[in-house]
Amino acid sequence: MSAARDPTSPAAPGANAAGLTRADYRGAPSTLCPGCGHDSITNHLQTALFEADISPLRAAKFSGIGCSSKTTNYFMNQSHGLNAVHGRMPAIATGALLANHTLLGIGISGDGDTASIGLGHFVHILRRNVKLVYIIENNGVYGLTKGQFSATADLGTLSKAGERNELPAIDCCAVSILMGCGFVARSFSGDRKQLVPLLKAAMQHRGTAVIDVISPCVTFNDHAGSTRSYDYVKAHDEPLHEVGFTPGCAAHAVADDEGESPTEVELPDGSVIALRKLEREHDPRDREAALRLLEQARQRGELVTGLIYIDPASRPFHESLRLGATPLAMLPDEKLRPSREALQAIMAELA
Amino acid sequence: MSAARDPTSPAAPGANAAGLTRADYRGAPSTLCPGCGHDSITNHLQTALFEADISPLRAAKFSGIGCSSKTTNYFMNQSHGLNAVHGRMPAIATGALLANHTLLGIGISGDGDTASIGLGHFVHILRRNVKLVYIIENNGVYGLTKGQFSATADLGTLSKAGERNELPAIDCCAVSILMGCGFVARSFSGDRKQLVPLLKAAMQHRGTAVIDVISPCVTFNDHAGSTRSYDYVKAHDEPLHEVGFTPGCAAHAVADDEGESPTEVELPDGSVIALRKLEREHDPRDREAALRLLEQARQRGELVTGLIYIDPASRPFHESLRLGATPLAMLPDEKLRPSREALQAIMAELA
Amino acid sequence: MPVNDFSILVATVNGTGSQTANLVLLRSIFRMGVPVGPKNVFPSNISGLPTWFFIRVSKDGYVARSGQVDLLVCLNPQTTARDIAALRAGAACFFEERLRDEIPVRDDVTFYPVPFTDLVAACCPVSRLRKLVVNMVYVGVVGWHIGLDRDLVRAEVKKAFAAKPQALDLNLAAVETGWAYAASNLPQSPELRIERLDATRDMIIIDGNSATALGCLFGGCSVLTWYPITPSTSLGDAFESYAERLRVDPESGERTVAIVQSEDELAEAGMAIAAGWAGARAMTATSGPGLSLMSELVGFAYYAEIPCVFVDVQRLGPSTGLPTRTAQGDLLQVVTLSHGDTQHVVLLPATMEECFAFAIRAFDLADRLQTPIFLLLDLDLGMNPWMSAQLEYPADPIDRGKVLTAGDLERLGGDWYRYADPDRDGIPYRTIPGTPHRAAAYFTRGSGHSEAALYTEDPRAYQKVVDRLTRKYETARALLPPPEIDRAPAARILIVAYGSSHPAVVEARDRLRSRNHLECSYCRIRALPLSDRLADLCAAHDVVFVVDQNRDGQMAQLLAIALAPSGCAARLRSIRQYDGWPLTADFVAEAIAGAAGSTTGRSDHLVARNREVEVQA
Amino acid sequence: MPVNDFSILVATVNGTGSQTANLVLLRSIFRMGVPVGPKNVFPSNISGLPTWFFIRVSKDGYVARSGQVDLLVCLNPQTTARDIAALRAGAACFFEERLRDEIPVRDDVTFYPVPFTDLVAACCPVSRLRKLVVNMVYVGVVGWHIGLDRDLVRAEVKKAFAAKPQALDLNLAAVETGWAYAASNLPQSPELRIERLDATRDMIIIDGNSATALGCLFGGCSVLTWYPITPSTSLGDAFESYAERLRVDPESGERTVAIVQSEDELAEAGMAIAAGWAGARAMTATSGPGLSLMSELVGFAYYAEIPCVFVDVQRLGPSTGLPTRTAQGDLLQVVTLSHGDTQHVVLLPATMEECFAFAIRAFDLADRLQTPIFLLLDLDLGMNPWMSAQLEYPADPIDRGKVLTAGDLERLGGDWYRYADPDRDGIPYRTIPGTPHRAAAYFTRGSGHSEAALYTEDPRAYQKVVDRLTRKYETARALLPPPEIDRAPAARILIVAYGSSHPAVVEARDRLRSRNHLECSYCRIRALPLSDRLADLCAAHDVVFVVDQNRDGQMAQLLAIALAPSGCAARLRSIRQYDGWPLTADFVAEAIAGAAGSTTGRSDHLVARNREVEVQA
Ligand SMILES: Cc1ncc(C[n+]2csc(CCOP(=O)(O)OP(=O)(O)O)c2C)c(N)n1
Ligand SMILES: Cc1ncc(C[n+]2csc(CCOP(=O)(O)OP(=O)(O)O)c2C)c(N)n1
Ligand code: SF4
Ligand code: SF4
Ligand SMILES: [Mg+2]
Ligand SMILES: [Mg+2]
Repeated sequence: MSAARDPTSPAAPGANAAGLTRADYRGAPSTLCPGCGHDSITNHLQTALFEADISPLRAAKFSGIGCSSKTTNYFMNQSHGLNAVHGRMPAIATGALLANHTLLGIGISGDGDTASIGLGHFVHILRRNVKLVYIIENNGVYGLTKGQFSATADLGTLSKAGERNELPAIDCCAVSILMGCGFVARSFSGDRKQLVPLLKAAMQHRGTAVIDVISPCVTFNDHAGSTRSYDYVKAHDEPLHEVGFTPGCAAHAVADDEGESPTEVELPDGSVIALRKLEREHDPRDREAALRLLEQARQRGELVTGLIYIDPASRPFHESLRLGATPLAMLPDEKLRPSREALQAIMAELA
Repeated sequence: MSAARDPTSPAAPGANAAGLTRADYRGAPSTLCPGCGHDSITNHLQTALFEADISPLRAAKFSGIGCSSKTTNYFMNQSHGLNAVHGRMPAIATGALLANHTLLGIGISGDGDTASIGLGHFVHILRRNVKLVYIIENNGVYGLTKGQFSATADLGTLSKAGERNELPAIDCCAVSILMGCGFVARSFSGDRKQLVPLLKAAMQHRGTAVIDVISPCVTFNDHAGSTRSYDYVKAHDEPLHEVGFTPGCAAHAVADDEGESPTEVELPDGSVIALRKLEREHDPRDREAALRLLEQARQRGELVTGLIYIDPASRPFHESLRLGATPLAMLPDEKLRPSREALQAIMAELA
Repeated sequence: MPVNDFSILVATVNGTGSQTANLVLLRSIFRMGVPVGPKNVFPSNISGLPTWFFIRVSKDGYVARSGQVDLLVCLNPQTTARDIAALRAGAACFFEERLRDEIPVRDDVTFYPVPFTDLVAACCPVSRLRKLVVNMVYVGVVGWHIGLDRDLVRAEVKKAFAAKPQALDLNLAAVETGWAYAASNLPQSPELRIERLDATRDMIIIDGNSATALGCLFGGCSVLTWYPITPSTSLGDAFESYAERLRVDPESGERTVAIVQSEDELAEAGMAIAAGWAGARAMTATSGPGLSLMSELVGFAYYAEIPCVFVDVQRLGPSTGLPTRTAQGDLLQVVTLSHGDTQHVVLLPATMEECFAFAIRAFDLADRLQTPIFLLLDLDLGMNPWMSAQLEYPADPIDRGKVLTAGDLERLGGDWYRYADPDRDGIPYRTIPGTPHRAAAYFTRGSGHSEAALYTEDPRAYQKVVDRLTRKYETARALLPPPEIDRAPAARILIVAYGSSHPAVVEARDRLRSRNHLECSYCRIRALPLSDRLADLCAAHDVVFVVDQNRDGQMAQLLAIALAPSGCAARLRSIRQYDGWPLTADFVAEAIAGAAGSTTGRSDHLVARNREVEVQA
Repeated sequence: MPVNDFSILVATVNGTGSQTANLVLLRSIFRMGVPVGPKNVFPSNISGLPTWFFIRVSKDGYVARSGQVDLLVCLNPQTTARDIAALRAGAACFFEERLRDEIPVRDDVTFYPVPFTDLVAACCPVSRLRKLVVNMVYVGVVGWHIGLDRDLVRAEVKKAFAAKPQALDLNLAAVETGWAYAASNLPQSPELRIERLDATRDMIIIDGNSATALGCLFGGCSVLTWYPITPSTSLGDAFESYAERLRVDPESGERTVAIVQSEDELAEAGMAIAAGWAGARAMTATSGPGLSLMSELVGFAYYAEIPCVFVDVQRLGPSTGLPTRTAQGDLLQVVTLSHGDTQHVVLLPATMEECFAFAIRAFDLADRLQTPIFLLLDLDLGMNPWMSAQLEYPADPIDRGKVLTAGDLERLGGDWYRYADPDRDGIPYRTIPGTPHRAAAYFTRGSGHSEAALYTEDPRAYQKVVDRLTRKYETARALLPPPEIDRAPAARILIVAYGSSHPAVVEARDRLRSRNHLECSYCRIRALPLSDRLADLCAAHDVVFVVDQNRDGQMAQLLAIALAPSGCAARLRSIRQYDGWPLTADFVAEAIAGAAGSTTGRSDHLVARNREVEVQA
């Protein structure tokens, strides 16, 4: 359907290992407001996909409804995309990846989509541990319906019209950890350096990988008094570490000449996430510590970003279900329909 | 409609301060299986309501669908009951208590009702902090549909047919704390001594008071290999403290002659919850500690019971909404319909 | 002579704040006593996509979309070509002078280049604001061109910025700049002129969502639950801001209404229903997708007999569809919403007065009938500004229906059944939780229950209650606003329509009469279940054209069911428009003239034309 | 002569394990070659409420509920009085001897006291198990009384306990104890006798949920998502256990099917739809409340054109209703499920063979039509055991519909439009995610889209797609199982029915013919949209009785819409049974005989009797 460059043709200059250029990861032009944080995330995601040598033909994109959810249309238009209804992205992604667990699934949702109407599905995909990169584009408001507070809006933050939010925020990272998610990160749409390696690492994770990306809404939530404005987020962002990601086992991403050696987390495929500590000590493999970190950050009004929790050993849903190597969607008819004899045997029992 | 004793008639022998006897707190006969944990909870609840001198005419009962949800019919049949659809109890309770925040709201739900289909509403009632006693009758299965695992079933627990549960459990207490709930307790249907005072304290709490009561399903989840059988629960129950509850400020519930003096939590109305420590130190006013307690219990496979977290200062939803003393449902017509002049003024502006 | 009879189109990009300017233009014409019919057609994003604002000026008071444009303010390069191509021959087009090269040539259109960019730069020093302020420049240009009263325009600008005084001067200056430029450089229109009339005296301009919100507040609504969704969001917004004014005790700050933004539509419906159960006058507002999500709970409210008002502001399409386009596509869904046997009461307002009055009535009906009441608007009705007579203060007091108080219960000796039918009208009595009487309580459930509100699986006890619900639905039929019927003498044709189709039908009837010499009777349906009077009315005509703004002829289907026993269902012809744009008189008139023209006198030979086809399942 | 022609009722309390005993009794009769029509009527809790198991024995092969009881096993004190009162004069009643004083006196019934408690104590040493084992005692008593073949009964007990060998001896002993007691103490029935026939050769006994589950598995289903809900839960259970046998690689243990218990019905629908989108043969099974919750997502699947199979096993009532009672109340809801304009394809099986074959067909239709396919069962069909011919292996290969592979795309030069209509049948082409071709991808959305699957707000581009959907629905009409029509020569009456009403209608026709000398044609509808052939068929009869197991005559309403153009909608009469009990031939025959008796020859004078009334909206 698309007239995009044939990825099987000889590699263009600047091509990655998949034979594609950065431009091959583009999608339709964005219709979001100029300056919207979501567009930056799209951009970083394209970079990460390109750098990770992802084949668009083996990826699928999922989203709900919202400005954020529109963005699956704005990258990798050689991938199938399923932009469903409001709040059901996790269910949709689960279903599609049941049918084909060999696809790289990328799910994009908003804070309204995930933490209000979709909260139940969000929690349950985490329990199931479906292999999916789950990106929450978190602006604290419902952008597409014009700026109402979402459930991740901080207690006491002010709306554009000056109203105070009277309800406590849902911390999607804390929820994720509690629900047994094995890859939980928080980042900021403006932090390319941190977000790109996190995205690449998330793609290698064997289960659901949640990245809660603070992504300011310039139209409805970028004013003084908001805790999701660019200014506020920049002022309160407390990165935990510098993140490096090395696919396979080649080299370390964070240069070695910076003194103290980084914490390294090895993924089952041999990839390594290297975390060079900044201000504070945090071992993302310690679940109790991760929950404590978030609770303390909440009390202090800080926004800690980085890889908060990781359990590389987590078992993906398709393994719990004992699906074989061939995706269900690709099974030949003879595997789908049992034999005539099998039916006869059952009939004999029922006679 | 009911022919029950008139509570305004002279007090019967054994009557409480509301002039009612224990029998006045009964409901329709139970249709649950003999030995079901839910029936014990109903029983303890009747005791607590009686001892707390609750007027049934000023209470309302809410539930979803399930064996557990049926139990609102089995106590206090002089109270209105709203037994709605599956999973929506929190929303239903919120709506009714918006209309009349002076009612004592008692919500009863199952683990399927709350942690599967109703999870979103559960989380959001906690954020809103609607004044409601929220009892989860937690048996780890869907009783009424014949024993499927619920989302609170422990990882690795076995079904009656011997299947293993492959998904991690949702800890409703941990979720409650995370969502800002100001009264979070866990108990066991068989522990009258602990559950009755917890229920009485919950009725005095100003916001949502969650009590997650482990309540074995004798028909589908009381076998060896289940972590919700009577035997298993009794063996793994780790009560945090002895709980005493004193309404108003009269006397201490836990006798003083037992040595070490108890931790006392005072509620805004002057009631006191006295907690006499058993094995371990736990201050239920410390949110971080409460989360840690649950996380450690999870790691150890323990079932800690007692008052896990309390924040007596929490502000109920009707106050956030700035509702007046008269319930909305009782407003006279002249408060409901603005004046003719008010309409004229608006018309003039639109002309 | 197009004086006081033409259409203006302002084509811009959304997110540029042109709506305020358009309203100033609109209201200035209106204040000159000339009827206006505005339509705002906008995209489903926040900024950067095409948006069109139509102002129909009609001395005859026709307010349907006209489908013809005589004056274009062409400020959106994305749609310039299309917008100009669609102009009527002889039309005028104002455009940004700098984009001269991109304007397609049309000999039959008068082009007026205007240096908008320069003009706004001159009057607005802050460059960041120019995108917004430029809109007031075209107000000045057009105002001068069509001969508006400059003082009236100024007054409307002041009114628009009453709450933002810091912006007032800037915007006034922009209008003046445009006006001055036009006065010196452009001619006044020879024919597209506004001349003072007296056709809007005592009228107001309001949108249907605001009129409905006001109706709800004057109807005594005390609980509103909602979840944002276009096009119902602005109903919640209007409710909230009017409530702030009408329902807050100025001293204590205490509210007599609770407004809750819920976590989703399931909670929204659940909260509203339970609030109704507990005695509040409760409502919720949503659109199609939300309605679908509410299905299960609506069935609960129906069966448990709980009063609650549901407003559905319809938008186009199945699924997400086109959220910013209009349709009447939820009709079939609403009337039997939820599984099992359910039948709902639906109100179908067509005017601002009806939005207001039916909203009030909805709360009375909900309490009286103890059932969900659906108020069906659509985006056209709800979000467009409409000219209207002033909304009238309700004549009748609030009706809380059959509620037993403690005193009543005492008198009855506590002897009552929640789901019985003592009055033989299908409507039972209820009590409010908290009623201080030992016999007040009953248990409400969505599972099988007897007249005594006890759980039952007994087939007779179960059936007794659901049969009573049928009886109640019959009672409802008689309580609802009757169809508005205008029989033309000797007419063989009957037009049936509802909701926002009304103005197009009114105009189409006049047109059919004057141009095609076709007299048509008109029946405007205002509620479901359908009135008993329809069978006779249809029987008295040879052909019945049913106008639906949906693909499947949903009202035609409901009529087919209702007319089946009468034997005249074969007279039904369905006319349907479902592309999301407000209905035009042209569409209706052409469909009827076309079908009627081909008739040989026997109604069953009428062949559907165009987008109308036979009624089918 | 009631030999091989009578009805047995076992009245017990649920949770006491009587189902196994009842099935042994049932299957023993069946194995003697005598047709059986069992109905299990059970309560909505887990233990302690009344449950009734009816076994109709009918040499003529009538399997509808008979409404008459000739032999009662009376083991539930709660319902004893009612159960005995309902017995036919001349019936036999077995009861617990100890409860003699509580048995109401009836002279026209033969009472057989049996010391069940003592008998079970004698044969079952573990007192905890006696509650269960006592059921096999009545199997022995009744078996002897009606003349069953003792070896056959033994064989059936062995079969029933094949998986629980430890319980076998105990249960065999219980049967023998009952048998021995009866043989020594009670007479054999003079008339309620089973005599060997040859009317069940090559037949099976199965329930509709199992037959459907098998159909799904042989239809190639690879993803089942579900959420427990009566009466569809047992479909999921059957699917799971058959899948364990048919779809697991015995060596690797790998599955060729994914079964997911979802968190709710929204997720259930979302997962199944997305699995269909990604190329699986996907399905879900639910009942009314779940269906309501799925509304929004079903509309999405309709508009985005995603194949998926939805099984709805209907239960009684709006809301929670009576979850363990049967009804056909979701029909109107399903056919236009979701907001906006939607039209769904519905299959209506009436027999076990159709449950199996239509399930297979549903997957082919879903893939072929790229739309949700609804398979409507009801509790009667789904949960009751039914006698049936053996299920036949599908003759046709699996049809995956219009899927473009990488090779196809290469051939097309990548030139294709997801939502176009190259074949003019309304059905577009699709690709499966993961297809290794650069032009394979398209973007799926529930918002407005063009033929090229691009976002659009353009009225024409939008309308083009939804108009094609109408065309596709027409294509579907022709692909569906046609109605099964049996025209009686010269009949003036046509009976229309569907689903589980079938056996009652078959019997009622015979009865009307023999007793009332009324010939009736019969049209059994097997799918929606309705076949084009109905109009002519109805036109060929004076009166059309439509049998619905719902209060509102839902199929009659759909027929009213479909027949409107033909002018014969006035011939429709609605017959409705909606108390939750399976339909009886009596009910149908009496309604028709009553109405036909009062006719003067003109069809419009037929007056509805009893529970049937005129069709109305
Ligand atoms: C069922 C349903 N309810 C409501 C809506 C309206 N709606 C569209 S987007 C949205 C909220 C989006 O907020 P969020 O997920 O935070 O995304 P953002 O626009 O902020 O990126 C809502 C409520 C809808 N489309 N569907
Ligand atoms: C919408 C909907 N889906 C499914 C059901 C079927 N159902 C009834 S109860 C129940 C689960 C109850 O489990 P839980 O809440 O744990 O209660 P328990 O019976 O274990 O006390 C389900 C799935 C229903 N009634 N409604
Ligand atoms: S409204 Fe906010 S979230 Fe939406 S596109 Fe604009 S800036 Fe982004
Ligand atoms: S099935 Fe389980 S939960 Fe339900 S009543 Fe019986 S024991 Fe209790
Ligand atoms: Mg957002
Ligand atoms: Mg449970």
